[in-house]
Amino acid sequence: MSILINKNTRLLVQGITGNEGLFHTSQMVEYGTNVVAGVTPGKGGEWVLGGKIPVFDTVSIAVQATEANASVLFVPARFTPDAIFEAADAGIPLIICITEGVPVQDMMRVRNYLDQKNIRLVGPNCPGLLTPGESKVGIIPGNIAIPGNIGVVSRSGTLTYEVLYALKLLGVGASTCVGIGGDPVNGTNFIDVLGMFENDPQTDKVVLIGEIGGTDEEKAAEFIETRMTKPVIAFIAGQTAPPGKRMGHAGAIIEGGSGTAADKIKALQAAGVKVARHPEEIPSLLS
Amino acid sequence: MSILINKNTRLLVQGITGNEGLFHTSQMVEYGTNVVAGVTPGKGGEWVLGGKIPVFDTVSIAVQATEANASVLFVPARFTPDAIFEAADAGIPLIICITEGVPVQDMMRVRNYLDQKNIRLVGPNCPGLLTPGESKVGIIPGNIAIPGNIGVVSRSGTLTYEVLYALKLLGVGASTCVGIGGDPVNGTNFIDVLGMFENDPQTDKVVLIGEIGGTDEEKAAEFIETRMTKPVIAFIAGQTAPPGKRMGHAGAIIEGGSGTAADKIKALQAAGVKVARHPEEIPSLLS
Amino acid sequence: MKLHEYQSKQIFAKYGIPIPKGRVAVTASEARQIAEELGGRVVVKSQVLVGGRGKAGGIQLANNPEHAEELATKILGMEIKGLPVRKVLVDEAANIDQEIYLGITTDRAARKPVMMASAAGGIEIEEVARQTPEKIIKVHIDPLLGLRDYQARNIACNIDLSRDYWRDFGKIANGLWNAYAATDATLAEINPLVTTKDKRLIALDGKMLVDDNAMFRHPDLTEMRDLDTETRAETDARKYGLSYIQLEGDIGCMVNGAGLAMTTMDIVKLFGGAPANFLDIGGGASAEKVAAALRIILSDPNVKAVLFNVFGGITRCDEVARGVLAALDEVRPEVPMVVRLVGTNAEEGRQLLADANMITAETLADAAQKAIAAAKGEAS
Amino acid sequence: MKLHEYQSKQIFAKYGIPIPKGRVAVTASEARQIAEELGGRVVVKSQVLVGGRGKAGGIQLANNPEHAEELATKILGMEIKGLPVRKVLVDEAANIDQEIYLGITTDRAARKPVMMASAAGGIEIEEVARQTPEKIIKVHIDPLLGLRDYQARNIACNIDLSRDYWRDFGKIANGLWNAYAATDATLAEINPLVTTKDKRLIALDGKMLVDDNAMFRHPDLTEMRDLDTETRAETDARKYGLSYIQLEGDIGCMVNGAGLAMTTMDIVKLFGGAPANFLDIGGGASAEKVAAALRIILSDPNVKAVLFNVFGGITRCDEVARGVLAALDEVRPEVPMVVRLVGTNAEEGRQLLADANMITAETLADAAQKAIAAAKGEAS
Repeated sequence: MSILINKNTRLLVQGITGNEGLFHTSQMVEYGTNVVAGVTPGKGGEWVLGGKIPVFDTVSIAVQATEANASVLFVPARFTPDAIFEAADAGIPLIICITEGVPVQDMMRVRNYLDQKNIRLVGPNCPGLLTPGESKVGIIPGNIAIPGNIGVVSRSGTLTYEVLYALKLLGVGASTCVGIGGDPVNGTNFIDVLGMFENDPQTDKVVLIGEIGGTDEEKAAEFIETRMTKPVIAFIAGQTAPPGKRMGHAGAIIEGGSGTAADKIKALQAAGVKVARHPEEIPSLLS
Repeated sequence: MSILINKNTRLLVQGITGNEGLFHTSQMVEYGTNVVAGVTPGKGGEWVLGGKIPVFDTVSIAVQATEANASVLFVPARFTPDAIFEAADAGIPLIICITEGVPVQDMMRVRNYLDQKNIRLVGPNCPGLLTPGESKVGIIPGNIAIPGNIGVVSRSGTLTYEVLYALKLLGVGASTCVGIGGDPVNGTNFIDVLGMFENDPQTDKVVLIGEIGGTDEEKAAEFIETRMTKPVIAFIAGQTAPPGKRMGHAGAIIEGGSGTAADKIKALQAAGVKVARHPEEIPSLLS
Repeated sequence: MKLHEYQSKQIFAKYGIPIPKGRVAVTASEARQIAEELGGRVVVKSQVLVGGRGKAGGIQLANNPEHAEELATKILGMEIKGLPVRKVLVDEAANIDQEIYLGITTDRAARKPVMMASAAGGIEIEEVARQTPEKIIKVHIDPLLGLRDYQARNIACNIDLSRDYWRDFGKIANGLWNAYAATDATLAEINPLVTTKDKRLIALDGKMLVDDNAMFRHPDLTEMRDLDTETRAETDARKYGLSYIQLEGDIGCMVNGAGLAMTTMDIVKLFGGAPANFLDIGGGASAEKVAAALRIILSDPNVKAVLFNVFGGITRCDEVARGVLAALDEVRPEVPMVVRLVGTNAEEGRQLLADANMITAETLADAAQKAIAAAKGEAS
Repeated sequence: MKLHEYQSKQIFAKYGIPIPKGRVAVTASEARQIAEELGGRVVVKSQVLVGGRGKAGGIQLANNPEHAEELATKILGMEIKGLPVRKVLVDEAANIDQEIYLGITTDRAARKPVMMASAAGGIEIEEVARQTPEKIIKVHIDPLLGLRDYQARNIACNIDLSRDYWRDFGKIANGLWNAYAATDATLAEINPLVTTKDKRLIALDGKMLVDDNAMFRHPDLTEMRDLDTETRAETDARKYGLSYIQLEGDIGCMVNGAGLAMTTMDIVKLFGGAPANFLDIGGGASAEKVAAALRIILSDPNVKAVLFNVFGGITRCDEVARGVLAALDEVRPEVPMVVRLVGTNAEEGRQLLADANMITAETLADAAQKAIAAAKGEAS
């Protein structure tokens, strides 16, 4: 078992013929992910990766032809909202958006629309999903994690890899790793994923990786305290970030004096969560 | 029992200080409807009908002050969408819109929004609701109907009065009469109301009054055949209407050759519905 | 409200849809002048608010300015389905490759706008819709999100449009949506949208219907209304907020509410009579409005009797009665009148009319039968 | 991207929000001339992208043109929180009655825009928010429907605004929503929105933040960027799509990903060091981008060691290594470098750097400790 993706995931890649799309599709295929189709408008009828994967003009046709049940997006930011609407409209229930730089007002409209349709979006500006040994959707390097019983959920990208890698070095594996992305408005937040891990039989413990900005970690703390039985270990990035300075992620802006690392750590500790001082300390807190 | 409104309905009147609003509010109060408040922006603090009903500036304040649980709208067409959004946002679960002349594109946006919020709108361009002996919401004259076991649902206004009056002359009463309005896009359609009557213990038989245009009657026929146990008697207006001519109601345009009275009558008869040749024939078909 | 082809295409152009070069002429010499300006072959198109112009000979191809003048003379002298042609559009002729249909209208059942397209565009599109409905592609548009680029792409794909045209087709579809949304249209249609030998997409013909209820926010559209195509009675009716349609019979009907008005016509027919018109005096009718309605009905020389049928809801019967009396004072009709007033303030209304020598009825059936008898000159 | 007060107010005016008459001056004599044109008392306001201008003396009232020139001279010579004042806005002075706060921003938790208002507007609004949050009215806006009239009315009602102002307030609230939506703002704020003795509502001060990610559809806003207020390093960083913020320490950090970059800073601090900067090279960094990043880091004279920490996901380690080599070729740094490459194509990347005499580390903790030691001049 795992959450969101597994061996039965039939993946569509939107923007498959771009540089990033092609590179990461080859990585996903190499990992064993069942990539059934790609979409690039105007390139329908082509095949990529040495003729292994067909390319379609529209998601609708791709779904009819291949019964894809998840889609990952490597499309430029300005086309991303439309690509998400297209996937949703074609009936794809799980959309993973890797693209960064999507305007926040676009994302508010997208999220508002998807909520009406009951469609799960992960991202944007996220590294995607990895269920080690089964399926990799997105850009998390496959070789840094092994199958196991730890659920990992993170707002960050490369920081997540650090944690997976630190676990692997000690022989600890992950059930599923979910990168939810650091943008101010995104599709899936901590409590969505915590709830899935709580219900997943393969997951015994959860690692949560947060960062400064917003109140998602504070909400997660409340959820953990009231709704979770499985232990959660956390790390919060940005303890040395000067207040009010923008740190590259829109999500890393400290809003009106709240949302500091200290606030988040305090809330999590109050909920019984062990908080690591640095990522490589996480494995020791898991045992 | 009855549907939608009864003695416990606490009614708010939006646009209460206008001519129509005031006139019909006095009629509703006289009938015994529990009108708890009115709203007219800029007139909060006034009282109408000899100091019996307080007027508020906003629906939100009116609901807080009076616990209104239904609202009826007598506001000009151009302000109607906003008034509906305001009522919905203030948590009113039942909105009855009497106003005619609301642009159809406005109504598409309104309906789309209300569907997300699970709020019931009746109308626009409708005469409202009457549960004889209990509550009257809208403009149906109270003295033309008596309490009874016949559910009445109609796309028309004054034609509905004809039917209620014809029933009354023969001593037959109504459980609730629902005027759904004749606009192309409205809040409640035939099958919504038929489903409510099917579940209402007081209602034994149903009278459905349709007219040319659209496919609501055809859908009702299908619903009646597959989902209803109670007998339904119907009348369809517009049998002599020349095809393609506009008859004042946007709903009365014959669309692309379908939606004629003959089509509708055929569909209803195929579903086992007795169809009257004229409104005054309905009572004889009920027995 | 219907817009002329040239008006619809002007609106399309405003939203970035390519249309042929051309202008409207009201005289044949103007048509010639436009043809001279355009050069080459031109199409002379009658501008009347009715379908089937081509079949009626109202759209013709001219080889040169002289020919254009000649054709314009002919077309400006025509009547198409009873409507006189007062304007022609002179457009440059296109070198047509393929004819596509593209339109947006309201899907009542889905409560959403729907964009429809077909590779089999042109004058037979309704035939296509009837016989091979699978050749019409339908895409619903979320009224809050609007048409999305991927939807236009889906359409282009499904009508097998060559990829070379996708970008332009996307702009045109988007332009049509914007035109529809911005004008509160109930229909916005390009038929045909053509591809040309020189690889362009052009909206050759266009049609728009705009929502009468939304005119308050479109003063520019209100000015586009073509009064020439309305009868005097229809213009008068619109002025007073009445719905009036003249028919062939001899019993004038004045009713409040469209449903009851249609029912009144139906029942007149059912009992063997023939209604002279549909007339809905609407809700909240004032005395002035009712008087106007009566004048409009009596302006039809076929009318041999008038049937008033008013069931008072919004409209109070005393108001209606006062309107009738005011109108009687002014119009002094010589045909018999049958009146049926029921509902709010009905007694006051009946009392007001009691002395006016009118035939009264209790039931609808009774009223219809009395009106039919009165029209035949039989005493009631 | 932050907009200046005068830029924000120009945008407000475009959307129908009343602003005081006034113009920007870059010299004191210009300020005098503007004051002469306006007549009466004027306010001379420093235009710097930082809060607390008033408290720093950067906003002052002038009684006449001479006084305005005098004040402008003083203010144009000031630095506020380290930022030199290069422009002043000269506005006519308002006769203030009441000060209101009105703003729109993104509510991340609700995933919707939120309009906030308070009768207690003015410079102490953040204090009001902290101490009496009930005095701040919050109304969420549906991102697809936009601000509705009733919502503006609810706000006017809840801040106890006199009814005389409701109509104008509604227009202003609607204008602010339109300005926010049309410019892809993340913040649009009027503080204070004042009522005047002559019963008008005027936006006296304004602030807007616009979404850097949305600049592709706002070329007009891109032109508004004030390069004067950026350091050279920051401008360079933006040009290459890097996020760079200079800090006080001595260990230059170059990391891919904001989260990992913050973590790298955190761990440097945890082991007793001090980071010299935040620098995120972002995803898919090219050699050129990495070289630029290195140049930027080394332009800070405080830097005594550089810590490269790259975990390859989107960014491939071989690309990063090539960037480092290209930069080394060009910059020839004299400070020691600690490198940690893990992830996609890490081996190729490490091999490329193997001959470049760099300190390598396996774990993050190890890398941080080696960098601290290197900065102290200790051999590793």
